[in-house]
Amino acid sequence: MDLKQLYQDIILEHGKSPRNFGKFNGYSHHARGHNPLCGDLVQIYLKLNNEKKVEKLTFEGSGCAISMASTSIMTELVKGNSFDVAKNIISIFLNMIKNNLDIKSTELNEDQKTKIMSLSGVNQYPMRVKCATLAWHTLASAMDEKKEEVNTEITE
Amino acid sequence: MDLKQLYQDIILEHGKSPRNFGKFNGYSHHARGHNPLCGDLVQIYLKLNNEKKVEKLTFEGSGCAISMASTSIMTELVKGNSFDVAKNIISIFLNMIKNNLDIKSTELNEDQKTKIMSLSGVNQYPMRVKCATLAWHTLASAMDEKKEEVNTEITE
Amino acid sequence: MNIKTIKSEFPIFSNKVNGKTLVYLDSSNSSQKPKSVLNSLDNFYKNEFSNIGRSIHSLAVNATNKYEETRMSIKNFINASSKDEIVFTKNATESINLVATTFGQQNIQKGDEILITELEHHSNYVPWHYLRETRGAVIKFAPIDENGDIIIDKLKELITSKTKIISVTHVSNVTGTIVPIKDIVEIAHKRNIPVLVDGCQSAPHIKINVKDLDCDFYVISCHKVYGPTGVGILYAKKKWLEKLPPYIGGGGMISEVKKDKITYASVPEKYEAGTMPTAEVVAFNESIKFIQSIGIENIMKHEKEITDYALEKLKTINSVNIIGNPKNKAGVISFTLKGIHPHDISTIVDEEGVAIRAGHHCCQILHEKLGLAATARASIGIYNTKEDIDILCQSIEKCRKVFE
Amino acid sequence: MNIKTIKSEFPIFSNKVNGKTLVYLDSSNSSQKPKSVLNSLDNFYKNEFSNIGRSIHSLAVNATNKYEETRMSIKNFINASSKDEIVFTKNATESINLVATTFGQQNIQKGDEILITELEHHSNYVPWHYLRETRGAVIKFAPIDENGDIIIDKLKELITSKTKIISVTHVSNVTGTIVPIKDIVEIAHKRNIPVLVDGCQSAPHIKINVKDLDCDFYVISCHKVYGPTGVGILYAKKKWLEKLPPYIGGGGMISEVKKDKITYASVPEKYEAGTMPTAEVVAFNESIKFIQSIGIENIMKHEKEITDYALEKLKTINSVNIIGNPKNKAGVISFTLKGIHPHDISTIVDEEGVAIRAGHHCCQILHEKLGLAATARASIGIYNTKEDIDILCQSIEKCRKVFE
Ligand SMILES: Cc1ncc(COP(=O)(O)O)c(C=O)c1O
Ligand SMILES: Cc1ncc(COP(=O)(O)O)c(C=O)c1O
Repeated sequence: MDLKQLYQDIILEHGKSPRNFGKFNGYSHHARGHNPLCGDLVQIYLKLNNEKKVEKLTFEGSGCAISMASTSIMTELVKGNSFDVAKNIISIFLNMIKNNLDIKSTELNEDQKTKIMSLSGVNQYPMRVKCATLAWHTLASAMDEKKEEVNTEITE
Repeated sequence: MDLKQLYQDIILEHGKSPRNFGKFNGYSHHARGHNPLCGDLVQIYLKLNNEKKVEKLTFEGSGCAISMASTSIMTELVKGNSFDVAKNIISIFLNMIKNNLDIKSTELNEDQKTKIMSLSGVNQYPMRVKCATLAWHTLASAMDEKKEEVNTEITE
Repeated sequence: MNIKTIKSEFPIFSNKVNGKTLVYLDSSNSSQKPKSVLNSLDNFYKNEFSNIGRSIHSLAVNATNKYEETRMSIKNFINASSKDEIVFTKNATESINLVATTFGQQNIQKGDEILITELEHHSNYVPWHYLRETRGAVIKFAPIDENGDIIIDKLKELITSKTKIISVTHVSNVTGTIVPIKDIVEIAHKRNIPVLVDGCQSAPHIKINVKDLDCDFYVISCHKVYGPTGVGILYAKKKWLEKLPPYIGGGGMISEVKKDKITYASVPEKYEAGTMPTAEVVAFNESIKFIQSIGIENIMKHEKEITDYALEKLKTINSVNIIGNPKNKAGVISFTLKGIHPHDISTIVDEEGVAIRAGHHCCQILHEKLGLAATARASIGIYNTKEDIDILCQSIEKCRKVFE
Repeated sequence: MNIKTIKSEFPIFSNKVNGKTLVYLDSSNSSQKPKSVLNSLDNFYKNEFSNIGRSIHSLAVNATNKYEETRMSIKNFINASSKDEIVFTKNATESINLVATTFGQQNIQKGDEILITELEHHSNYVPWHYLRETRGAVIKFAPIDENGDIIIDKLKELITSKTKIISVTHVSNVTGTIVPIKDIVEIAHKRNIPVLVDGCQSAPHIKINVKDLDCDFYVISCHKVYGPTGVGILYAKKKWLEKLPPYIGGGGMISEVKKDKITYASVPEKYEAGTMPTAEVVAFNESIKFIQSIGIENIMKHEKEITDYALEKLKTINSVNIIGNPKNKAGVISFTLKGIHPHDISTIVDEEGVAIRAGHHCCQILHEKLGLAATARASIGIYNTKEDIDILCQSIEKCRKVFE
C-alpha cells in the first residue's frame, strides 16, 4: 500500500476545490446517494438536452477527500458527453476500481485517462472503495431515473 | 467417583420394587413434581390425621433408579411421623445431599440413618442430585399446600 | 480415508475421561473441534483481532474480509445463489426465531396455520408457539408412523388454504430419520407455502444443496458442524430477506438514523445487529474446509458404516430397544434398555468414558408420542470408530450387570 | 502497576501493522484479549468441550459447572444480588432487544413514552424504535448541552405519566461522558419508572455496582471487556426476569412442552434458548479475573492519566477540535481536524500502525446534533501508554502534511 498513490496531488486538489459544486435550476435528472458507514451524502443534478447529451452536471454533498475528488473528477469527465458515452465512462471507472483494470477505452483521451487513473490507488484500500464509487453509482441511478436513494451497502 | 456408592444394593432394590407406590383415596394433601431435564414426573399423596401425623404417604410416577429409590425410601422414612418430624427429616435429607453432611439427628434410628445415608453417594454426581431430591421437594410442597408444581429447575 | 488420522486432528481425544479413553457419542448435541478450527480462533485473536464493518484501519479491513470469506464458503457449502443469502446468528434457535418472528409479523393473522411435525426439536416449535400466543396462529403437527417417518400423505391432508408456512427438520435428532425435504417443498410450493428446514442434524453429515431442495429457509448450528460455539446460520432466499422486516435492532443493521425515522441496511447486514461473533465466524471457515478436505460423500459413507455396525451390535444385546426404524437413517441412535432408566445408563457408561445423552433431547412431543419420558442416545460423528461402538456395547452390558 | 507487563499479556502487540508497531486506540469498538482468555478458550475446546445443561456425562457436567462459574463471577463483578440475575446473550445489542421486546409486550401501549437521550448508540435506540412501529410508542430524547452532558433538568421535564421506561448509556462512546446514573435512577424510581443502563463503555473502565445504582437492567458486551466475541450480558432485577415473558424460544428454556401448551424454565434459563456460546462464556471468566488482578481502581487511574495526557497533547495541535467536554470523562476522545475528513485521517494514521475509528460510531443522532457527518475517535484501553498517544499525535501531524 502506498499513501502517495491514494492521495495524489490531483486528488487533493479536487478534494479541496471540487468542480461543478452546487445545485442548479432546470435539471432533468436527480439522485441521492448515501454511505451508511461514514454518513456521507451526495446529490447529483443533471441536465440531459434534446440530443440526449449531458449538458450540465453538478453535485452537492460532503465527504472525505477521496469521495469529493472522485465526484468532482466524475463531473468533469462526464459533462458534455452523450448519454451512452457517459454510461460507458461510468462502467469504465467502476470496472477499474473493482477489478483493478487498466483503462483501454478509446472513448477517453489521454488527459481523461490520467484523471480517471488518479483514482485507481483506491484499489489498495478496500474500505475506501465506497468513498470513490458512491457518486458514480448515484449518477448512474439519476440517469436511469431510479427513485430509490443509492446506498453503498447495496451497490457492491 | 464410585459407581458402587451410587448404586448400592438398597437403592437398586427400592428402585426395582418401590414401596408405597400408587394413589389412594382420601388423601388430604397432594403435589406434583417435575424434572424438565429428563422429563420425570412424580405425584405425592399424603394423609395427615387429626393429630397432624402422616398416616399414609404414597407416590406415583416414573423415573430413574435414583429417583424411584429416593422416593420409595422417603415414604418409608416419613410415614408414621408427626408433621414437624416429617419436615425435619426432609431438611436433614436435603442438607445431606446439598452440603455433603453426616447425619447426626436424634430423630432417626440407626436403620433410618442407614437408609437415608444410602442416598448420599448422589453427592458425587451433580447431574443426578435432582433425581434424588425431586420427591422430597414435592413432599414439602404438598405439606405446605402449595399449588404450583415443583420444578427441579427452580428448587435448587 | 483413515479415521485414525482424522481422529488425531481432534485434540480432545488425547484426554482421559474418568481414567478412560473418551468415547464421544454425543455429536448430535455438539461436535468436537479439529485443531485447524482452534488454531484459526487462536490465531485470529492473537494476531488479527478487530471488530468488523465499522472501523477502516488495517486490522478491521482484514477482519471484515475474513468474516466475509466464511460467508462465501458457506454459500458454496450449501449451494446458495448468493452470499447475501447467508445471515449469521448466534445459533440455529435464533435463526428459527428470526424467521418465525419476522415472517409472523408480516404474514400470520388469527386462525392462520403453521404446519410442523411430531419430530421437531423444541427450537422448531417454541418460536411458532409464540405466534400462537401473540397472533392467534394454529399449529398443526404432521404425524409420524411407528418407524419414525413422517406420513407424507397425512402432512398433505393437513395443508389448508390457511397454511402459511411449513417448518420441518431435515434429520431427526432422536430417530435419525432423514426427511424427504424435496417432496415436502414440492407439495408446499404447489400451494405457494414457504418451507423452513431445520438443518441442525444434517449439516455435518449429509450433502446440503439448498438450490436443489428449493426450500425458502435453512438453518444450521455451527457448533454441531465441527465449529465454535456462538454461531448459527440462517440461509434464506434473497426475496425473503429483502421482504421481511428486520429482527434484532442496533448498530450495523441501519442505513440512516433520524429522531423520527430509521432506515435499514441491505441484506444480509440488515439481520446482523451489534458486534457479531467475529472470531468464531472466521474460525468456522476452517470447519467447512475440514469437511471439504475429507469430502462429504466420504463422511456419509463412514458414518453409515459405523451406524450400521452399531445398530447390528446393539440388536444383539438382549433388552435393547432401538427407537424408530426410518427408511433413511442418519447416525443418531436412540434406545432404551428394559428396566433401566436412560439417566442410569448414561451415568454408568460415563464411568467407562462413554459420553451419550439421556433425556428427551428437546423433543417432548416425540417422546410423548413414543410413550417414553426419556431415551438414551448415541450419535455418530466423523471421528467415531467401530471400537467406540464396541466399548459402548460393553458398557451397556455393564449397566445390565449393575441392575441384575 | 507496570503497563509494559500488562501490555505483554496481550499477544497482538507483538505484531506489526503496516510494518509499524500496533498502536491500538479502538478499544471502544472492541478490546484486545489477554493470553489467559485465549488460553482458556483453547484449553476448553481442546480438553473439556461439551454442550452444557443437557447431557449428564462427565464432560457436560464439568462444562456446565464452568459456565455457571462465569455467571457467578459476573454477579460478583457488578454486585448483583443473585447469579440468577445474570443472563447470557450474544451481545449488548441483543440484551437491549430482549428487554425492549419483552418489556414492550407487557407494558407499552399506544401513546406510551420511552425516554432515551441524544447520546445513545443505535443499539439503544433501534430496539425502542421497533416499539414505536409496532405498538405506537413515543420516543423522547433527553438533550445534551454543548459539553456533551445530559441536561438532567430537561430529562426530568420530559418525564410524564406516560413514561414507561428510561434507557440511557452509562458512558458515551463518542464524548466519553460519564452519565450520573444514580441521579437518573432516583428521579425515575420516584415515579416508578424502570431504568435500563447501557454499560458497554463502562464495564471495562469504571467500577460497576448495580445494587448501588439500583438500576433495573444493565447490559454489557463481553468483547469490549477483554473477552471473546459472541457473548453479551443482561443484568436484570430478578422480579423483572420472572415477570417478563420469554424472548428467544427453543431448547433449554422450557419446562414442559405439550402439543397445546408450553411452560418455561425458571430464570435465568428462561432467557437462554438454544446452545449458548459455551466456550466463550467460560473464557470470559478469565477476563474478569484479569481485570480483578489489576484492580478496577488502578485501571481507572491509569486510563485517566493517559486520557488527560492525550487531551493535553491533542489540544496543542493546531486545527484539532475535540468533541465534548463533559464533567466526567472516560477514555473516549472524538475529534475532528480542520479541512480533513475523519476517513482520510483514519487511513493516513493507519499507515503508521495507529488504529482509530472514523465515522458516526453508531451515534447518528448525536452527530446530527453536532452538525457533523463523522468524527475520528481514539479510545483508550488498559494497554495504552503515553507513547501510543505520542505516535497518534505524530501521525495526525502527518495528516496535516499530506493535506497541506
Ligand atoms: C454505548 C454502546 N452501546 C451499545 C453497543 C453495542 O454493543 P455490541 O455491538 O457488542 O452489541 C456499543 C458498541 O458497539 C456501544 O459502544
Ligand atoms: C434438530 C435440531 N434443531 C435445532 C437445534 C437447536 O440448535 P442450537 O441449540 O444450536 O440452537 C438442535 C440442537 O440442539 C437440533 O438437534
